[in-house]
Amino acid sequence: MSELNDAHRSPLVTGDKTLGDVTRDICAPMDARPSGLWWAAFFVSFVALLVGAAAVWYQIATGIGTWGLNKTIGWGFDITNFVFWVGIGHAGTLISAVLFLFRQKWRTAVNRSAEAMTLFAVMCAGIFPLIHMGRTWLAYWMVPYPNTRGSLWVNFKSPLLWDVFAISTYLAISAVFWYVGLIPDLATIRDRSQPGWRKRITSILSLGWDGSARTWHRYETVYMLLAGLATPLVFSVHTIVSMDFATSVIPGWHTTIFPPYFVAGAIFSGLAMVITLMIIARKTMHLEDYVTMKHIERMSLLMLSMGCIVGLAYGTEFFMAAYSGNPYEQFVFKNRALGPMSWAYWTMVTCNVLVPQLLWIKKVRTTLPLVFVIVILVNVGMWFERFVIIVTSLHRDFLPSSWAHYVPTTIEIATFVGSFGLFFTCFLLFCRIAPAIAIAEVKGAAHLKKHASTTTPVEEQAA
Amino acid sequence: MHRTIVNVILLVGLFFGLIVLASGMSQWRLPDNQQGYAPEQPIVYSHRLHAGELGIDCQFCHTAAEHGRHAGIPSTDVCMKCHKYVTSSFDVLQQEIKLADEQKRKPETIISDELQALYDTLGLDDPKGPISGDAKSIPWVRVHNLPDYVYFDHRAHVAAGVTCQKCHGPVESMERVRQFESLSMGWCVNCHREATEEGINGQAVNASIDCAVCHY
Amino acid sequence: MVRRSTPRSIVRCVTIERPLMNNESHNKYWKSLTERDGSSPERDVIPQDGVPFGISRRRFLEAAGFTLSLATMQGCGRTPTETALPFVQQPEGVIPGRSQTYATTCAGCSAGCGLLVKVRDGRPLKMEGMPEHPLSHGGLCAIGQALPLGLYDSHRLQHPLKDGESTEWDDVDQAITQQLSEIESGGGAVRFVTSTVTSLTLQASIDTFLERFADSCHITFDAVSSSAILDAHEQTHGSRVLPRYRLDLAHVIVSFGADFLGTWISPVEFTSAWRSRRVPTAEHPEMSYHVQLEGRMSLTGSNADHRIRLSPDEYGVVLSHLYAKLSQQAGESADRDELGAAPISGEELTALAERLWEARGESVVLCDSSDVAVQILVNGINHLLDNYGKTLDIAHPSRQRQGNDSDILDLINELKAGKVTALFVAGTDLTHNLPDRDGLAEAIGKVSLVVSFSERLDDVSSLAGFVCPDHHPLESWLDAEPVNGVIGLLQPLLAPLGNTRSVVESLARWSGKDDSAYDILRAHWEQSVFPRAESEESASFVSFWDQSLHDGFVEVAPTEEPAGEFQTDAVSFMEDTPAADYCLSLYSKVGLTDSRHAHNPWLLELPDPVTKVTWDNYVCVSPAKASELDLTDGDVVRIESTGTDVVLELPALVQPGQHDRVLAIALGYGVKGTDRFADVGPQWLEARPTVDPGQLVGKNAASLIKARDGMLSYARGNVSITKTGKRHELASTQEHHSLEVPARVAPPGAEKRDAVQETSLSAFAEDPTSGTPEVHHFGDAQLWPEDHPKTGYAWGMAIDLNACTGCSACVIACQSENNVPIVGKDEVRRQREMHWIRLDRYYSGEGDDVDVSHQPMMCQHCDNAPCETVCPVLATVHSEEGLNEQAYNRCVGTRYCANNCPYKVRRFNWFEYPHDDDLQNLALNPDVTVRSRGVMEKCSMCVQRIEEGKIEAGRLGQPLADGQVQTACQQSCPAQAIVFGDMNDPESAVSKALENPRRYGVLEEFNFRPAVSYLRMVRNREVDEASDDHAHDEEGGGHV
Amino acid sequence: MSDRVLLATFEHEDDLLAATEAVRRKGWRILDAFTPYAVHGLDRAMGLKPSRLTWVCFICGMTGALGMLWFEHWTASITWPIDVGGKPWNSLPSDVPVAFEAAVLLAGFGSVFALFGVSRLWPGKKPKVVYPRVTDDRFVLVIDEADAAFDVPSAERFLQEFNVVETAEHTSEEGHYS
Repeated sequence: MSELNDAHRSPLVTGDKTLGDVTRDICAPMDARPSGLWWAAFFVSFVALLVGAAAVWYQIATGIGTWGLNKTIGWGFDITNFVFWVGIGHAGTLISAVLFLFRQKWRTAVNRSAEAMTLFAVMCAGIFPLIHMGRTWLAYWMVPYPNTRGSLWVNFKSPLLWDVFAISTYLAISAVFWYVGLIPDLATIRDRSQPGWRKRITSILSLGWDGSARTWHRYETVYMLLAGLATPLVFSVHTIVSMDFATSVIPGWHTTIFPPYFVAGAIFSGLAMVITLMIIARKTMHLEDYVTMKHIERMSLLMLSMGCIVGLAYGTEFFMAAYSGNPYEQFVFKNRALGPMSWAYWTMVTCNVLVPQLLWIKKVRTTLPLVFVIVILVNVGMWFERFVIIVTSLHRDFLPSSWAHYVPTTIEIATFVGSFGLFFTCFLLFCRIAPAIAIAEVKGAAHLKKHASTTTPVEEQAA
Repeated sequence: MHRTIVNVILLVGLFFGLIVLASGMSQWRLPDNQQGYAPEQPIVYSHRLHAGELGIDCQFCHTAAEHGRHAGIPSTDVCMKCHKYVTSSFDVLQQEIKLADEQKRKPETIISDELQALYDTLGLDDPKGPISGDAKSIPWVRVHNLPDYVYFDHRAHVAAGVTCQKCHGPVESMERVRQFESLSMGWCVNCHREATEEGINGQAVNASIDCAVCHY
Repeated sequence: MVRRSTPRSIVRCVTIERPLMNNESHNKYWKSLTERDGSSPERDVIPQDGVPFGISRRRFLEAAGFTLSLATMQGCGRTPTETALPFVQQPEGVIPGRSQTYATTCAGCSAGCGLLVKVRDGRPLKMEGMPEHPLSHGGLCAIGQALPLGLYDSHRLQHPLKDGESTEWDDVDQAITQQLSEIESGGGAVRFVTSTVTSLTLQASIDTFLERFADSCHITFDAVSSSAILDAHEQTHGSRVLPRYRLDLAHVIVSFGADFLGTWISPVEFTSAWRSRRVPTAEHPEMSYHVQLEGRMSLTGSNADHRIRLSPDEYGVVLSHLYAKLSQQAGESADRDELGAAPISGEELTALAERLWEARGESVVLCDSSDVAVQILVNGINHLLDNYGKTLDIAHPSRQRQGNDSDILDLINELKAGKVTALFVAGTDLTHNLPDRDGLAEAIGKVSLVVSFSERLDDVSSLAGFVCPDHHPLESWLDAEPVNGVIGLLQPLLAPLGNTRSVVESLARWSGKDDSAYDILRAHWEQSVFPRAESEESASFVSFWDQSLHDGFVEVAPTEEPAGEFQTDAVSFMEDTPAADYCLSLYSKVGLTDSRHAHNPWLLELPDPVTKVTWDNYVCVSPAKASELDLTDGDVVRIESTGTDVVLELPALVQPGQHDRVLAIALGYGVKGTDRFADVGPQWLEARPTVDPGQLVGKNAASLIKARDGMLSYARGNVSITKTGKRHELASTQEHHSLEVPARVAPPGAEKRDAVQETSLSAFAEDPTSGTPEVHHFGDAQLWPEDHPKTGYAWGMAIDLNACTGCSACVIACQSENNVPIVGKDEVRRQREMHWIRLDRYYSGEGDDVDVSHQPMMCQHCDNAPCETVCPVLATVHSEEGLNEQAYNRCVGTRYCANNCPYKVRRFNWFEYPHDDDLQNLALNPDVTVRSRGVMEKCSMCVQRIEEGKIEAGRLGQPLADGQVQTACQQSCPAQAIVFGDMNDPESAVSKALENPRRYGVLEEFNFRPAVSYLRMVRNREVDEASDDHAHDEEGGGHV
Repeated sequence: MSDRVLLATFEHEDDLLAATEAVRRKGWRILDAFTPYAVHGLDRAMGLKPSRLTWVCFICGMTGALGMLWFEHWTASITWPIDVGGKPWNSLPSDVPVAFEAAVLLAGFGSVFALFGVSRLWPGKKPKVVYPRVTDDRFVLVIDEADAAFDVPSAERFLQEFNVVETAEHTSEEGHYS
């Protein structure tokens, strides 16, 4: 059936590779010394990480007052960044799990790095709810543990608590999903590398994998199960994140459309980020044969559709407001488009709805630089979407007397930059120490030419 | 073969380890739990003697417990109500008087060390003398000390008929006062729950467990 | 982490074990019984060591119990050792941790309101109004509320100063007595300047002190004087008196610029009197009619039924016209042809005149002009209206303003001529409050003996050879007769914190007597007050004294005042002077008045009731003028007094409702030493100082006061204003000033929010529920009533918007009761002020004549509270008694609750707000946790008072009576606008208020079920006049 | 039983699949096969029964969901009912999200650890590599030499037609091949 699938499609892996080639090509970046480009990238992102760390330290030591928040606007950059990163985290699982369920073989090119990206993005996301607390050091009070307070548990009615569970579950499951997928490849690396630290580490992490068909059989089942679990999880997580707002009373937050709207947005931004990374990885790590234009195009189309859904959501919000007859609701949306923060709103609309429409044109979605520009813009736009929802709704709510304005401080900006630092530092390291593409899956999915492979390194040693 | 033996040994070891751990945990106290705290006091004052043997009522000295939030540490002149005359333990005084009769002389005042300490802080040469204005106060060490954000009011509890011992334990049997209960929030709350359910010596009470009862 | 709140723990431990003073001195504060042994409070408390503050503070801490041992507890190990120092001898009646209330008299200003002081273990903590008091009727203004911070002020002088060096009283006394005796023998002019002295005893001792000298006189100088009124009465009635205005008897009040609800003479007294006629009921839809003609937008103007914008320099003309019209009504002939055109329309004048004439004998015309001629016209009008003896009482006149401008101007001339040998200054910062400061300072330099009694090193004290610091009013024995026949007593509530001495005592020393203030006071009462006693039960002086001391005041027979017949010929019409380009009006800010309280951070951070600006004074400019000069809030402008070199640079503030020719600047700012507030509030990377380097809090505008023909005039022409291009950002607590949402984003049909609902009297008369906006109510059904039955108490509050004047006394009352921190200008600028109760001020209406409404807004304690649902850790939940509880120690600070609060009344501790001033920390209320960084806080409906009330009732086995528990804001509201109580008790005041047809709840339609209700505002108007104030009107966009 | 096994190494998954089919039809006992990636259809060729791990997943998930639901109900309305914004003590809707997350968490971890358990995978386990390139590009079929009829040369000959790369005989330790 996989034949049927691929018969009338351009090959997933180009440049007639044998199984051995696949192994060698994908492991090449790990064997080779990092390129200057890598070092540069790593340096930049690590510096950013340090800046962020300093900002966070200062903020925790001094107080939330070091952020531009006030009595009216209790959330600004912090939760905006949180939602932004969670959103990005979504595409990873989506690509690897959902596409897996739909037997979309082309996913094999990207799923490994997409999963890794999920992991790192969720890490970045997790930081913000933590540090946004006035008393971070008491964050553990969010966990319902037996205590000497009588016992005083937690408030399961609070969406924020749902968040805690959703995010941590999501992080854990994605990690497991990623690791399970990695095991056979670790075994491959183990067997092809000379005795040394890498062999030692991989032989521990590969759990003594020996490629037995019986294990493969069970493995497939479990992988399928995980995919099945992860898929609803992806949707649940952003649904719950959206409930932070949807269940509140603030006009502009209190909207039933949020769950689907947020999920679509999340996938949208996630895809954008995946493409961004893949384009970079493809260039820097010479994986053109594995990440083909076909992949890029497929994902661009997916992104285009998501962009349209998001656009629809924006429109619907206004319709709902107008239709509801709720003056506060109507005001908030009018204020979004025309009020003091309209610039943010229009940035969002431009980047998320207008720009992606270019992808209808095949020429555009097959020219890498253009695609790259577009995905970057989408990333920006999706950040602004969260900013608009959070800040513009808060800054003008029910009583005009308490209307306020919001300007981020250097500390906030530094923290935001730091989160990118963390993300890219992790990702660059990942590219170095783990196969960026799922070797076993590519082998399984791609149809390779039948001929004896040239000798592999292992044999050379033997000889 | 030998591996299984090793495993068995390991398991047994683990099992005993757990038992030891469990028994140890009962001794553990969470941070800020001062249960059993019994600091040394500047004057060796025995509640066992006064409240226990002599059966002096708690509120004879801790007068404020009934009227105020704080039971209060009695002002030093309260001690002098008795210790103007009682300068040492009863039998020591008796002996002196007997001796004095035999020797046909006025019995001289014998002062025990603890009481001497009391008189010294008050700057008294003669126990019967008046207390001077600039007498120093005794730096007692606090035993029961709730966090700053907890408001406990003795009035309410005394009025409701809660016995002192309910929270302070058998003080009348303590040589040196120690914190008897954990005084943790859970401990308070549970007592309030019980009180509301069962009432206090027959009387129904509403011991609320609203936050604002203690925290404001 | 709340454990880290040492300040409170300091204070709390103080309360546990030990009051401030040792027990002997304690007796001094004891009520009559123990006081008879009458040794002076000071004697055994004044530290004898000469070292300035260090020692006495150490004494303080020592006295304050185990502060230090507690501070070491910071590290908070397993078993922190805390020592507890009991009394050596228990003072009678003192129960650890329980507060006693003492009756005394407020000396915040000369109004002399009754004061109840809560003293906790020897520390005065909370100032409350005295309900029985005949003037204040239980009200107390912001200044009175803020007294504790003035008391616990580390900048008060701790020792007398001789040539700037702190020294001992003996040296000072010796030196001064020697010089005095020289003057006595050698002759020389002795001048004694004080602010208005309402104290009989002080007056007496000043007189006796001055007797010795051939050439001596006592000059009364008020920073903001009403001299003109007194002078006017001298001319019209032959006696220089200030009438007692009986607004409670006035049905029509016409005020020319007199801010009688805010700062004028006796605001608290006037507010409660004014309020007594402002509450229409369905049965009797009547209320007084209040017209305000003024240049700037004053608090009083913002509460007027009809407000006419009139520049102060036009009062005379308008009054002349009014006088003419009324004399016509009265049938007296007054030839009008000598009158120029009136700056206000004839119809308005006629309407005004008619209103007044109808209410003859029940009306009053007030004016704050410092122009005698104008005041004479006012007297004339009041005479025509036959108000004297009714709404104006000159038989029992007020003593609250006695300042005499011509005297002080003469003194200045004397000083400049070097004719003065000895100058004594008490109760006023002479040089700060007068124009030409430097010239005056130089002149004072010529005086050989300058003695200041100032509490702190203010401007004049820095020029004085001797500074003999007076006690803080809460430390001293004194009395006050604000109104002839009402005498209040001041008793010390704690031993003096420093080595200070009351003025009467100092004067006695220098006259060779060494009586204590207590003796002097008592003696004076025995011989001159006791004889006036009317009540027969006080047969003996002792019982009279004890009773008065217990009550805090006594009503005695008034002394006869020679009030002559009205001299009509004194009245002369005023010419319509050619209008100057600008009229500068210098006013005193509500909650600050003169420089006296400029060191009180509570008051400095109190938003101005109208402008909502904190920590600064500024030039108010009308919107039209602002656009003409291209000014926005914060643009620094230069005010020049033409013809002189007096220049003042201040930020501008656009003030709706202000007269276009008027510029208004608040006095009492730019006080020496206020640079101390530079780093008040949190210090961090982007923090900006509250006071710019080298600057003070605001600028002193006294230099612009114009002295002309024996008058200090606070409204003047000959000024020019120019834009400098510099900016000085103002910290305002409100960004948007209208209930109307900005036009371009206003959804049709909902241009105006109905948080404040109002109606007109005529509409109200027809339909008491008029003014209710048409909103779609979603019903107020409880979905799960059985889950949360409120069977016991159900605490609730009702606020009458018709009574509330916006005076902001409640804000400080709450701040003092609930340990609300001072955050500093930068934090306010960042919209992070911490006040639990916020006074929302909204402008409404079109064009230049705007209406103002004030709305106190605090936690509404919603039964369906949105904040509670979203807290992940159950830090804010609902109590069985309907309170929205906030457990600080549980809060982790997600701020989700604040976001989800529709009223935005939650306050977050963005930083660890500084509490490092050990002395100031003694003002903290031990019954309330001091919140640490990162926790949310908000109005608790004074739950500590509720608990105290319930517990005490339980102890006494009595039910908790209605009104037994009063919230801080309610207790001292001068307008009694706030009612609090148990909504489950049908008889309670609050339940009654809830049945009022004017009742409504803010954002009720969302079914939050707030426990706080508001009573709709009624303006005494015809319907059409108020039409544009109705909710849901179509013309929106009047965003000012 | 005998402890000798025959290892047949292939270069392509199709050969392996065919060989497996044939060998099984011949009635020889296939002990296991080793492949660098999951070869589709191999389980059918080897005649493996569908895995029961799905049940583990289901049970864990249920435990998570029900357990959490009960816990939420217990804390919110039994041990300490607290009035939160006038909401009912026990409001099921607000319990759903957390319950769902708990279900997913338990199900996920449950099945993964079950997999490690039944497949005997643990950190640091010494892998038995039947053929060096089996995790790279070689496919190995392991046939039991149990029954008497089995003789190696004929078997090798038989496998030739599935272009086997090489064959080898091994002596397996006890229970080595499951």
